[in-house]
Amino acid sequence: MNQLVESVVHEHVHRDDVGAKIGMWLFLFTELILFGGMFLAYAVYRYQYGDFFALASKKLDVFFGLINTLILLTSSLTMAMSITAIRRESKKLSMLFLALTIFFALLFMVNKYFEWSAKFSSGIFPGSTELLNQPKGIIIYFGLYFVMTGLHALHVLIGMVILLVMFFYLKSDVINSDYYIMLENSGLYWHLVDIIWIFLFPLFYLIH
Amino acid sequence: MMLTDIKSGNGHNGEYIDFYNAPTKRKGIFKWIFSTDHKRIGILYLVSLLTFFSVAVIFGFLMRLELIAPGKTIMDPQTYNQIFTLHGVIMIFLFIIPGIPAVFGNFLLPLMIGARDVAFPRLNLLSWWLFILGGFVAVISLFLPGGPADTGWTFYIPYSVRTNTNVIPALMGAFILGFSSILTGLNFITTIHRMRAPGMSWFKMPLFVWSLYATGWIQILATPIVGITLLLVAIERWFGVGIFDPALGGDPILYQHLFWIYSHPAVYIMILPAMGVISEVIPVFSRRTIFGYKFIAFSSIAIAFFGSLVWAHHMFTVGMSGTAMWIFSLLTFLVAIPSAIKVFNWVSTLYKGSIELEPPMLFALAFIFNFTIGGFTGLMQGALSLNIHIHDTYFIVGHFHYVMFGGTGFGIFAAIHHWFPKMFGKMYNKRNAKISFALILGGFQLLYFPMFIMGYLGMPRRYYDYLPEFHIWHLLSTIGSWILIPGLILMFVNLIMALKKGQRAEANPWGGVTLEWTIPSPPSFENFEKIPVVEKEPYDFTHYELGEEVKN
Amino acid sequence: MLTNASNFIKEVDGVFLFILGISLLLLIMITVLMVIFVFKYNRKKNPKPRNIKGNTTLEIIWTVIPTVLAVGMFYYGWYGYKKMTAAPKDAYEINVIAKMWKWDFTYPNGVTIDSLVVPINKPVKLNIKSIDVNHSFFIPAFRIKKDAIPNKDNYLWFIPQEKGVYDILCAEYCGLRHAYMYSKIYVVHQDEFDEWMKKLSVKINQ
Amino acid sequence: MGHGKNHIVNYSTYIFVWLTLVTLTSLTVTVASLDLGFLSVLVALGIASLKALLVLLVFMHLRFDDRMFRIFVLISFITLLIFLVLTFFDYANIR
Repeated sequence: MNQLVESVVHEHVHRDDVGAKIGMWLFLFTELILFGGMFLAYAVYRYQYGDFFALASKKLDVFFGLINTLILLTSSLTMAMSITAIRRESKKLSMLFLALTIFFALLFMVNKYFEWSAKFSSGIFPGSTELLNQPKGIIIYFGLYFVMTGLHALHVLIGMVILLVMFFYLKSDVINSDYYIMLENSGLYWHLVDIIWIFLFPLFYLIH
Repeated sequence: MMLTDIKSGNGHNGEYIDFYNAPTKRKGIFKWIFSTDHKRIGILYLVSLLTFFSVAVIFGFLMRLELIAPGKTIMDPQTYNQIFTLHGVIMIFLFIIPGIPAVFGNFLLPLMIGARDVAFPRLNLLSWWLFILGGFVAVISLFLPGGPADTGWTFYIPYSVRTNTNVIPALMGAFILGFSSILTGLNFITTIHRMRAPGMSWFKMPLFVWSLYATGWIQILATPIVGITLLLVAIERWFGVGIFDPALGGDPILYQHLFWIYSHPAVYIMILPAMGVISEVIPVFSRRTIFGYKFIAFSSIAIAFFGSLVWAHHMFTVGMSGTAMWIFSLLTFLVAIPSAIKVFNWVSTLYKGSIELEPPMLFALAFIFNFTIGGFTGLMQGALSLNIHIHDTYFIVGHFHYVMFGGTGFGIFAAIHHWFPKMFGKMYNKRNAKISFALILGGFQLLYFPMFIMGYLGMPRRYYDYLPEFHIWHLLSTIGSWILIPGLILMFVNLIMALKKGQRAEANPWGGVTLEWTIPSPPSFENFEKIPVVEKEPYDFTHYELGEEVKN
Repeated sequence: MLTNASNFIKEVDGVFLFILGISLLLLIMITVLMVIFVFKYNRKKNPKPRNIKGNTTLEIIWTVIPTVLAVGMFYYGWYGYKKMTAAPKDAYEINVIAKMWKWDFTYPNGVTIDSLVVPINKPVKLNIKSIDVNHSFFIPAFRIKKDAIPNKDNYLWFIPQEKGVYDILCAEYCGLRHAYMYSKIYVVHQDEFDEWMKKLSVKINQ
Repeated sequence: MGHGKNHIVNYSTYIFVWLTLVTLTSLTVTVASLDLGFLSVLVALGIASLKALLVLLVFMHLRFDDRMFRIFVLISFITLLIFLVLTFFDYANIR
């Protein structure tokens, strides 16, 4: 009887890396569409309140946005290199790249924290009297700004946690040069977070 | 209900233990709620869905009772508004959307494609847990001060940011349920891509599998939109960010767009799997191959695609641009065509068959009838000038229930009766099943048909009270509910009795030819002792044509 | 049905009867075929089925014919709707304000009342606004409806063609007293209308 | 298909892509300071799309994976695009 359970359990966890990757991509599409809904809202309001959006976007610091863009792009690089490293059987290097990725993610969050606190201390946050006295277009711009970058930051946080777990998996050889699909999938997630930011950056910081 | 006899399947070699009795590490209820076996999860869903269904039926019954006469009958307006909201939220998010995929998809998909399980069994269990969590969150407001939401299941802005009832739990519940639905879809798509038995090419898949595939894509590509939309409403209520609140510059119509971008395709999440069920049931009881297999398969994909492009036909009276009006109207009419193709192919499948009117077949034929009426009244709403008149009236309520209850609901009942012997290894009393079918069908018509008439006469929906001229129609409708509900009760009692006292079911009681009928009822834990190799077409009934009886 | 209360009845009821006719025809065809097949090919009478896999000609026929019908239905509906949007320039304009749970009608001379009085056979244009949540202005007898949405200016127009009193209902759910957000429209002769208007303005001026 | 058999991307490829991404970023910031009117939105979104494409194809291995993945990604982006375009049929005409 135990043999039956064993064989069945084994059957259930049979490995299908391609299947796992399909699942991950499908999940990424839901994330994409989730943000897509907000991009849609952004597009509609930008169409309606274009001038106010231009006005409001001047209140954001392009420097913060630019730095964060570069940080995320670099983290994507180290993420991708971490996968190449483990596949080339250099575990140490892979761990180093992954640690760098996590470090960049942290840097992104620190930067975000300073950016948001600057906004908060100048009285701009959802529901603040300062903001409510502004024209409607500006209220909506900042509404979208906080919600979209906020949700993105939440994804960065989740990504950090996932990458941390991957780091320990790497360390304990759960992930190795033969079985690296988990790392690859985490990487896919991380790159998607990057792609979202690639669009958020010009939409909020650059377009005047 | 557990089978103790090891050999209940016929023509099966070797040791066979059905999945109920398969040895597991856990005991009692944990054997179920922590099981990653797709069959157990399917049955978990069945039980939880039917529980929610019963609750929502009770709410529906109370609504009909209130509407039996003008003025106050049994409840005050606030209660009525909350009850129709709960009825909608529970029926939509907790019964019909998960309905067939979660119960029968889970149970049957691996069996039909010759796999041992779905691609991600643990994710599958997580979906169920999310479903229960979402359901819990959605109905928790019943017990909170302020009571459940009174917004209607559509949560239209700005009312949903103004009302003082507990809207946020309902929103969060729907959000969580959305993710449960997404994970199911994701799981099924991956399963269908990766786990088909050797030889089962795309065009050898049963049509139910095709419909699950099409549904999976809608679940993945449309559900996140409503997820973010409902989340934004909640954020609007918490922080007042202005994205939807018109007082802060928000656009209530944008909310409607975002809501219906999901919620219209969701209608196809509800109906497509039911169409898949019908495509399974009809050939089996006609004992012949399905007419136009590829056309039915592709029409599922076409419905999924076109169905995603027609959402704004829910908004023809909000004052959209002229361009949007005609584009969405035209697309709406086009989506009717793949549905029509399906209906014609099903009817043609009866031609020169060898038809036996067993309970599943009765429900399937009633599905075609109801769905056709629902479809035609849908066409009426697609016509712009007519839509203006019947929008937001009981005509819509009638149409919706003809498609969702008369269609998907009957599809679910057909599926329950069709696969009950496979799931539980017992056969129900067919005569009682037929009586319950007659009551359900008759009550259904009396309950919902008057809605078309009073709708056309101008009875708006979501009304607690109404003008005296509508009395007779409401009265008839309420009487219909008194026939329908006993029918439902009889059906469920009959099935529950069958679990206890029913005769043991054979492996293949109906003479089906898809893979799930080749294994014993109920299936063993592993489903297939050896993964089958598929050579035949999915609906190969030629042995009947040659006069042979069923072979397993 | 079959009244002449407004100028849109013909289009709306016309497209309804058109689709209803086709639908009934097809529904009867489908149902009768199902019943005939079920009886004729009953297992007792017809134990041996024939496996017919399909017929491409038939598939094409029942794709093309519904497509043609559907496009026809679309056109008919769109044609009627276009008339509903084309308010004549000389239409008599009345402002409608929707609020929980009441309709306010403001006439060109500034008079505001809670029910609508209009002269017969003259185009009337209603400018519809909401000051709180969504509502929908609905006169079933005239086959017209338009949502009242905050931050949005909507309008509808019609020509009342029969004297009488008709119901105005709110069709978009708007909360507690949604079902009681109810008013009436009085369609009267031009002379009656003028006299009534005069009386009202005197009243207001007092 | 199958694990272990697909292409291992070189570090140098990644670094080259990263350099391109950084260049594009500085380009978009530079362009934003110019006043191109209506075009500025298009240019900014165009550059962003190019960057996203690079990330998708190289960092996310789409270029080296099975064709099915590219089709999937295309389907989901097209869906999103359709949602956008159809919604704008309502907005672009009336205001």
